[in-house]
Amino acid sequence: MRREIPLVITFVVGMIVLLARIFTAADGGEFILAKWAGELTDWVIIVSAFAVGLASVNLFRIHGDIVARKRPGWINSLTLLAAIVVFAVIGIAARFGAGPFFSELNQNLYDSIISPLGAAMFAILAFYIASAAYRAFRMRNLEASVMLFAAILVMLGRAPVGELIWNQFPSIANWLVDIPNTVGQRAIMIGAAIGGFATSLRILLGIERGHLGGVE
Amino acid sequence: MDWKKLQNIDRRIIYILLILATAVPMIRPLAIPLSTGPSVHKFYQIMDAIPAGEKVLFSLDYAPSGAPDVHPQALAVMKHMMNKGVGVVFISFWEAGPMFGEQLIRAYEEQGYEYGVHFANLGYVPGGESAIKRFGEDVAGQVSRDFRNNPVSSLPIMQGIKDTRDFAAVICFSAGNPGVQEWVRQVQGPLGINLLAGAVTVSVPQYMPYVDAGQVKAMLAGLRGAAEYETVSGNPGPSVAKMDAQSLGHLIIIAFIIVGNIAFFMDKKKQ
Amino acid sequence: MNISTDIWTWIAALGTIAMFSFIFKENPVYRWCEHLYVGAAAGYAISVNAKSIADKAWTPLTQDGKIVLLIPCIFGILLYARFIKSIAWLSRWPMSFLVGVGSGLAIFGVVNSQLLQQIKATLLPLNSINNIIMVFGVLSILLYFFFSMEHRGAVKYGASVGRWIMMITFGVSFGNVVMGRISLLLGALERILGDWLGMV
Amino acid sequence: MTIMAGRVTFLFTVLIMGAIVLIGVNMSQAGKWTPKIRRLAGLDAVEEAVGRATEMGAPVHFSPGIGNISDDSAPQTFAGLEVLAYVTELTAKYNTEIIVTIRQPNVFPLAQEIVRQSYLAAGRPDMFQEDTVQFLSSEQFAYAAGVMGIMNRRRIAANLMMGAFWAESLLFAEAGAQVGAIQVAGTAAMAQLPFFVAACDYTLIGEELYAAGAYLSQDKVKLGSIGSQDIVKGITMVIILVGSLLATADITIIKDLLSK
Repeated sequence: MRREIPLVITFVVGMIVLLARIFTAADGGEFILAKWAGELTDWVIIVSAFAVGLASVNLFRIHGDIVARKRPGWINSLTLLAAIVVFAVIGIAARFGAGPFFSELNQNLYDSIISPLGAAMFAILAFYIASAAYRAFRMRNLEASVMLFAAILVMLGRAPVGELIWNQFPSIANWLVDIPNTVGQRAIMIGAAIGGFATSLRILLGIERGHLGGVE
Repeated sequence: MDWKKLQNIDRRIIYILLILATAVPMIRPLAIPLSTGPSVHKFYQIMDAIPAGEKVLFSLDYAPSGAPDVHPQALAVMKHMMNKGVGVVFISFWEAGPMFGEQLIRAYEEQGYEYGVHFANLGYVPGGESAIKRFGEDVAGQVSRDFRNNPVSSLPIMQGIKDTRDFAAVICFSAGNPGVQEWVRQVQGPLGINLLAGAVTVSVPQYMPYVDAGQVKAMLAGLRGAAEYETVSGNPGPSVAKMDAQSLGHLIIIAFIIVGNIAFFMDKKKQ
Repeated sequence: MNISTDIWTWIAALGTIAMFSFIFKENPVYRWCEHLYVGAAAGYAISVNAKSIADKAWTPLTQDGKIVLLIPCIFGILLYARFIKSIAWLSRWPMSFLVGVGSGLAIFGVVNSQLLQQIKATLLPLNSINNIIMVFGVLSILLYFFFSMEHRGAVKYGASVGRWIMMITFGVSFGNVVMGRISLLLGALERILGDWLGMV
Repeated sequence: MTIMAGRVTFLFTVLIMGAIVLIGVNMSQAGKWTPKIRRLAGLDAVEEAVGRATEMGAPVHFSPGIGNISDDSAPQTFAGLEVLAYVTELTAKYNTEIIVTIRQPNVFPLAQEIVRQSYLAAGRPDMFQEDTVQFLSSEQFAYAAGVMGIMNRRRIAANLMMGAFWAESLLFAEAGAQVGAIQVAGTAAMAQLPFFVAACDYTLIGEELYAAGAYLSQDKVKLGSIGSQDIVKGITMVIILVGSLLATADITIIKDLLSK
């Protein structure tokens, strides 16, 4: 029982979702499988919502422990825990209609903390793309050199200043993006699709069980 | 010279130079000439041919993370539409979208343009692809109150709008999914709307097939697309200034690659 | 210069600078902001998900009598069974549910849009240099991905051509996104130089 | 009930590929066919990385990516978790700490269970701690900020990233390089491969990620599956070659079949 039921659940819901994308009602009306598949995707949202609570328990345990034992950096952990509580309470108040004060505060907190900190982390990529290029693009061997020249040609073709140097850079860059780039993307995608299919199939059919953490 | 050391140059020097190379031209633009591509010209011509008094729909499908690449496009097209007297309606299928709609409106409200007449923000509709489909077929049926909580039926700009075919053009400013692909699949295909796209740079190759097939009439590509649009419409603005920063940023990175390789070869020769 | 007087703008600008400081050196200010950010995002996620449980499960269950929604709610609660040793095994039910939906969706997604569409797009008439590069390029890379045979002889030659083409692809993609990434930096600089300091 | 327009080929493709994979797996399990996997430098590097972490007395960081288990990115996440099981046993053997960071709440219980079981299998259940598997944040860049902080403060010696990644790929790879960690990455996310290739010591490209579990565990089911995948690839190559030759002669029969 303990082993079989999870495998049956996986198989049944997986097949419903898959078959709903292949078959349809003969008369063009509403199709029962499509309805169930839609229902199941809603269920995923619900179950995932519960999982957020579970994962948050982990945050509370790890950082609660640090605060309780006054380990180094406990002030940071305390900040983290306080932020969870404050954002959760204000967010819930705002979302469940506690009035415009909470809605506005929630929006301001999002706009001035979560959103700019996220944008700043994302923007760090500009620095890292520069240092990665500096470190990695050395003509160590043929492969590395090919990669380096392709990257430089495309950069010169994209920046307005490239055109000032030589007006053919943009068309070279376009060709590189359209042809060799597409070739690589396509082939890697085909290979990965075959691998992804086999992995999903083994799980769907219960041949692979490791993802459930082994068998007790 | 110590070539080894130059090969492993402190990366912080790269970072500081990159900040300088991008911040300085933002404060003092250099006006490096910018050529404009056929795709942007086509985009401009389509938008410019829309007569005053008509309305267009902006689907603002991006979040703060992708905004630096896409929002400037919306700004540039918005300016063009306001100058022409074409009404703009905003909708979003991303939670953060309506905030950008408000940002676009703010400057014009200060100049005396009127909410509900020249523009309206219909807010966010959850539900991704299926929401886009339903909204495409029945605008008023999906959104009864706008982002500012006015009944949509009370807005003068929304009079006579039943489905998305009633807009002279629909422009999806998109940083991913749901976005251009969903608009093509669910609305452009079935209804044949006049669909244009503003895309983040990374998505451009992915959307090219739709442009080739004519499902997307024209596309702006990233920040450069915005800068070209500003140039074509004769109002060089913030995006054009940013292109100077782009040029210097690219040059700095290329210069570092070259320096790194010189150091690499000189070091090898010495050994 | 025209420095902002809005407190939220100040918070956003100082937060941006704190995050940027990481690239120079991990430091106490970054560490504090990192913890604040992780906590804030977690709290925000809790509120968003509480709302979706209310909208997607509770309201339809209690108001429209949609009893079937009890199943996902029970699944959701079973996730917590792992904290009680004797019934911990029950927490595998919701996991196998999620995994089932995922593998069903993935089979459709990868086979339809990645495999079939990409194969179809590669069936080109061999009448131009570009098309020939396209077809034989794809074939040589696929050759590289053969795992169950050693790369020897003609296979080795074909597979190494495949590797070179992949390297060009990576170089091109790398160069192609530099502009997008610098745009992000410009967006953050605008927040500091423009919104906050009023210099732009 | 009828087949949707344009899905006939899809149905037959799934049936044929499914049959090939199942036959391969069965033959391999029965010992009739044992495909051997060629050497993959990136995977040999995994053991090297764990070994170096042991020498330096510093922890190993592992991320199964930021994809979910209930959408299109699921197969990559599963492949990453397969590698996690192997790496955990390896760290148990070497008595080295592993830190697993998680972005998806759904993936968190799975990863925790896998690590717990792997420690058990290696006879070291005592090594499992509450903070071995850490959920950080479901917000992409908050997760990234947390991971970068951990890599720096814990001075990790090895950084293993296997699964579906988005823009944070380069953030991790550069932050890892900054602390001098050996880095092995694997992903089928096309857009991120260039950054891993440029910034990591070894990168598993696309399908190599799916071969990783089989290569590391030498499990018969997985090996049979890899062998079958090669057969499917061979058939694909023939279809592409014949299809293009026919297209050159203006015969579009294969292309039309694929559109059915």
